[in-house]
Amino acid sequence: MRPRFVILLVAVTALLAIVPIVGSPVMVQFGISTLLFAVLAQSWNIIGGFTGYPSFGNSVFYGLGVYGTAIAMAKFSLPFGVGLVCGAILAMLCALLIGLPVLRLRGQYFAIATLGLSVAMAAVFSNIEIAGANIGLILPLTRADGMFYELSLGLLVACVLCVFWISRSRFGMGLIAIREDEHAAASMGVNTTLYKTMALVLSALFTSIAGGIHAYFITFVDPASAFDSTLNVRMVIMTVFGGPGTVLGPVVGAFVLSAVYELLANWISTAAALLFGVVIVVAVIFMPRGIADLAAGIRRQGISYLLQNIRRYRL
Amino acid sequence: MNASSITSPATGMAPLLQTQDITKRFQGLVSVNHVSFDLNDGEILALIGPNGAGKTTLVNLISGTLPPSEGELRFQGTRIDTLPTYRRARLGIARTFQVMKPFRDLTALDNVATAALFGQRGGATTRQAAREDARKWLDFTGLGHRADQRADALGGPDLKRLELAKALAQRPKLLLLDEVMAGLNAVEIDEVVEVIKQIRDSGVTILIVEHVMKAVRSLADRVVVLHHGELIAQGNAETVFQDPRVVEAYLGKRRA
Amino acid sequence: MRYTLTLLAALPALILSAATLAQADDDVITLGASVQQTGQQANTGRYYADAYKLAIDTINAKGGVKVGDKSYKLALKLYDNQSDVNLSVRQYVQLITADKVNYLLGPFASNYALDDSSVAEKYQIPMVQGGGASGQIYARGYKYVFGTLPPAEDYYASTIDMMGKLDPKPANVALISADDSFDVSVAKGTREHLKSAGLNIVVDEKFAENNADFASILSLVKSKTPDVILWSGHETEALNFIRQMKSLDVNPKGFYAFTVGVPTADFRKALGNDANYAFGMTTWLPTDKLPDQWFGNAADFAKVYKEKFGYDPDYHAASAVADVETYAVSLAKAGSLEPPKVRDAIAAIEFDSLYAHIKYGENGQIVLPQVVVQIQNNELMPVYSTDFLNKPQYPVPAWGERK
Amino acid sequence: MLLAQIIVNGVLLGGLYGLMALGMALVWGVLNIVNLAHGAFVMLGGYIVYYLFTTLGIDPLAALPIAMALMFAFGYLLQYVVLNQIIRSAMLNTLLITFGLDVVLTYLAQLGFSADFRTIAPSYAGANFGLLGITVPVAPLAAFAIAWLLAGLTWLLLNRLPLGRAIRATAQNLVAARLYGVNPRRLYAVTFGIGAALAGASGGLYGMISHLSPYVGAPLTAKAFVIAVIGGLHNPFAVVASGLIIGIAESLAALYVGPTYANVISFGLLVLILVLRPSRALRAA
Repeated sequence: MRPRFVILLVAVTALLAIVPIVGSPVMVQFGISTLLFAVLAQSWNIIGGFTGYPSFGNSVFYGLGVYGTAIAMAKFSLPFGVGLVCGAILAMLCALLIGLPVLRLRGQYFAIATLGLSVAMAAVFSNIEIAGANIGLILPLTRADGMFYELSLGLLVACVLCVFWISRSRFGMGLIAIREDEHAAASMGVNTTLYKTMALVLSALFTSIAGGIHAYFITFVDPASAFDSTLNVRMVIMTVFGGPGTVLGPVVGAFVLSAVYELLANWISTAAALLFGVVIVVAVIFMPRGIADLAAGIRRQGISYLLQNIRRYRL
Repeated sequence: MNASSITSPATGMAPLLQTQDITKRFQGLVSVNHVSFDLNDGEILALIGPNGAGKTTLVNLISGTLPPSEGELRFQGTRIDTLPTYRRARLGIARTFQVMKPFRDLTALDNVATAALFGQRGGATTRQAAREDARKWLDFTGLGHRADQRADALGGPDLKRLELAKALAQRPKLLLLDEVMAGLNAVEIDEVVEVIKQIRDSGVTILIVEHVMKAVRSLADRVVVLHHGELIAQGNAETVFQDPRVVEAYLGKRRA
Repeated sequence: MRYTLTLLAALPALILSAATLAQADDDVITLGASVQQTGQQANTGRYYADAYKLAIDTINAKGGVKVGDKSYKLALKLYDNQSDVNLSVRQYVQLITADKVNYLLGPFASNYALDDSSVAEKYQIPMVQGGGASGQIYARGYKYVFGTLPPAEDYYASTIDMMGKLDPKPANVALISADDSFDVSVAKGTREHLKSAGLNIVVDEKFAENNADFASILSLVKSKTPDVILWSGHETEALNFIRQMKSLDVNPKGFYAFTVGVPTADFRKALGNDANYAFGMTTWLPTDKLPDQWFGNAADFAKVYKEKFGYDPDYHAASAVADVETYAVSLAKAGSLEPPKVRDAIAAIEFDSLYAHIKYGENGQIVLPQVVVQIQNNELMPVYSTDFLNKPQYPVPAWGERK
Repeated sequence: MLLAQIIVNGVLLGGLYGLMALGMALVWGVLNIVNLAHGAFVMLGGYIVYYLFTTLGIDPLAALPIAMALMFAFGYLLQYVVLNQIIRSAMLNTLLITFGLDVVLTYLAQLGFSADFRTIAPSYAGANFGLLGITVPVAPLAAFAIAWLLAGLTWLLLNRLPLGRAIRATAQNLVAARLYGVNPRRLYAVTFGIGAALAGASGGLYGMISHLSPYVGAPLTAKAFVIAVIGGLHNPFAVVASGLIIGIAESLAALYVGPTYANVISFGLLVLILVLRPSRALRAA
């Protein structure tokens, strides 16, 4: 990686870090949600983008992070940090347990099996007493949005560094090999079962911490919002939009889509959903490999890149 | 009819790979039927037979892509038939695939570098070192000039070379080559034959599945013939090609 | 190429900072709200959007609000949260910090109110909301949150009270509720009310939210032959429940009642004649017995509302008007625009509105009796509050015996 | 008796589920598109029947073929103009674009039809008859019969007509499809159109049994998805049959385990089948 680029990234991070000091509360608010979305997309990228397993079970890890934190804080009056750890452990254990059977499935079948698990988990949590059943749990109100923002930013930085490491490491090459061809990867010496499970566990770790931060930030959790499978759909969309299997693609995807959604929602209000849908459709047609590839393609061949994409993927 | 285990007549050493009564059934269909043979250290063994004889299945059984229904596999004297695929690769068994399996999204260089990072124990540990290894193997297989192209931009012959380079980058003790010459022209075949000889000379034992008889004759120390999943003949190339059962297997095939 | 990426990443932040320029007008008091104008909850969300607008226009037309000796006009800053809870939270922060609205009105539904009221409390800006009834909203000791829907736990109190005076007196009850926060609270409270009234619960089932199939529950109910079905959930589910009651020929001996749907015109229209005989509840009816300083009375309000928006208001709309009027009344009382003073004024006020007699309890929530209503010959009839208001059609005839 | 009633409920409900999944399975199996807008198609079909019934007074059952024809045209155009442009890119992209379409269609439906709830209520919608002490509702029974009828027609189309053979060949291999002398773009559009038409038919029936609003689509997509996986993607009868399995399982679960677990049961069943039959799962890889 070129040093100038590293400096630029550090500068951007520093700029992001001072938002709570110089920016408006609305920006902080928007920032928290966007940074957490970026974490979710980036975590999904580990299992979905690098390993090629389109997980719809990441909303389970998110929900476990939410509930792990909420139960620890609301029921046992433990501090926030301990809550986060509880949530993360819960989610990683779950990834380990469901990973072993479910990671034997490929493609769409893996997707649907994990979707099934997320539905089941929501039902389980809406029936257990310690999770407040359906009434939900209430967390203490904190006036510290700056802290939530910096935590989210810190988590995102950690997550991006982790993915950067993956992209450069033997582990990451193994994951990519699994994505490209699992049989070839195994016959080449990649311990596919271990690698896949590790990828899912890592993905669960970051996803659940994001969930925990959001739980404390929003102060109220119930099963419907914690195990929301449309959240998982958004993780996928942001990642695919930005460029799956790249280091910065999912982050950029999350930033751009969140900004588009937010601006549309606040400027043109009720027609926002329509335009959001149109943006996605147009994006898939003109940049099917994500923003990351779009940037490279435009630089390489200018505007004809867009048309070339259509020629390449149409029937 | 099934030859039992034979120790190497050439060297007298323990064989590198022993297959013993190895059998594979698919829902009642027997694809490989009680096959036993040895593969000696440093030799090239050709596995031939008509289409559907079970050659690729046998390669899959040795590499671990499929589990055997019956029988034993020994590599350097230890049982490997219960080991998962990746453990066998770590012990030093590498293979190419007849239906090629390149990593399409990666460059040729990264394809081979990934193999260099894994493969037999004790290889490259950093991506940098792996890429250096990979460049060496790409040059060796004549693909050096296309190192930075994505695999999905390569044509058939180049993909064959890529498969070979990936297998070599794993620094194998035993190399399983599944029809690496299919679809190549005469000049390209001669090139590959030369490359394989060089590999053998560097001390790698090779099992080669091949339809190109010219190549088999010039390469194989010994030949094993499969027909309908059964081992019908083995020995040096000239003897085997004159075996009436082998002739019948091929001619019968042709008549049908 | 990567530089472009980073620029793209920084862009939204720049745009947002430009978009958040504050504006404040001297003699205008702005109320802010984010409600569901599109998405899943849009069907009920529209009552709030429309009623807020109508109430503010009407108050302005009558001279606005006098605070101290200065007159102010009211204004509304309204966002569509697209039925997305997290977006609604951000929009409330935006309302407070960027749009600098003076005070807040609420969204629809308990789960939205739960999250959004935390924003109000965080910034210590009063929020009067008429869309969330769950007791959870008021169980947190918040100082700045007030509500005009009565507690979920007591929704069936008046219905159960009425059951004691019916002839023949029902004895066995089937209780069916959705599994979300609000309906679970309703079921919990109802169970206690039934117990103290000495009634038997023969079926007690919970169904999953957004469920469309009640065949199993209905078959079970049919086999237990209860006298009464008390049902709690959402409008679409109530609609499916009634349609499937008919097609499976389920006939409780006494009657069946719903927490939602029955007072809503859209609901009655969708069901047609099948809506008849269903019991329901409302905190509000458009009668001329509810006088109002700005609209005259509730009946007049309903007329104006229908003319303006093309559909009949129900208690959601009336409750939303009461929220706006709460500000109009308390601002005059407070004599100041300072949020803490206004907050104290809201806690202390008592006035008559087209919705009800408004007085907030210690925890911020209003206490109101539910009026039991029944659809009789396609008309909504009030039946019972503390005593019978009209004669109920009781017992309800079986599906096969209706004309 | 209760048990028998519950099973009848489940069977009738399952027929409609199966019909919903039929179109999704066809499109998925042939075009490799997991259509997240499938539920929105069901919703649109429902509204078409609703308006034909309420404004023109056409009996809902008679309106079904009209709705199917309109939905076919809609699906054909959508595939021809939009989806054919990206059909060869990664599977996730088709997921993404159909998600976008779902958002757009749902929004347009709210604009055009308002968020009001609608029901398709002909005189026979709530009718029922008793049979051996079991109450059999008429509308779900009709839906059940129509589901099998359409499954049969789909089967005939795929297995007995040249067009169907071309469609099946396309599912295997695009090059083979060209041998049938059919333009693959049109063939894809026709297949997607048939999928949309089947969705439209199930929408009309759904409106008769349940209700319509612009937002009914998403949960129906999920349901159809599950059933398509369980039934496999290649045999219409197996799809409808797996609808029945889900219908019965959910009905029994609602009674004996608790209605909140109905979804857990259907998805649990799905995961179980997937994990126990990995061969099928691997084939799709």
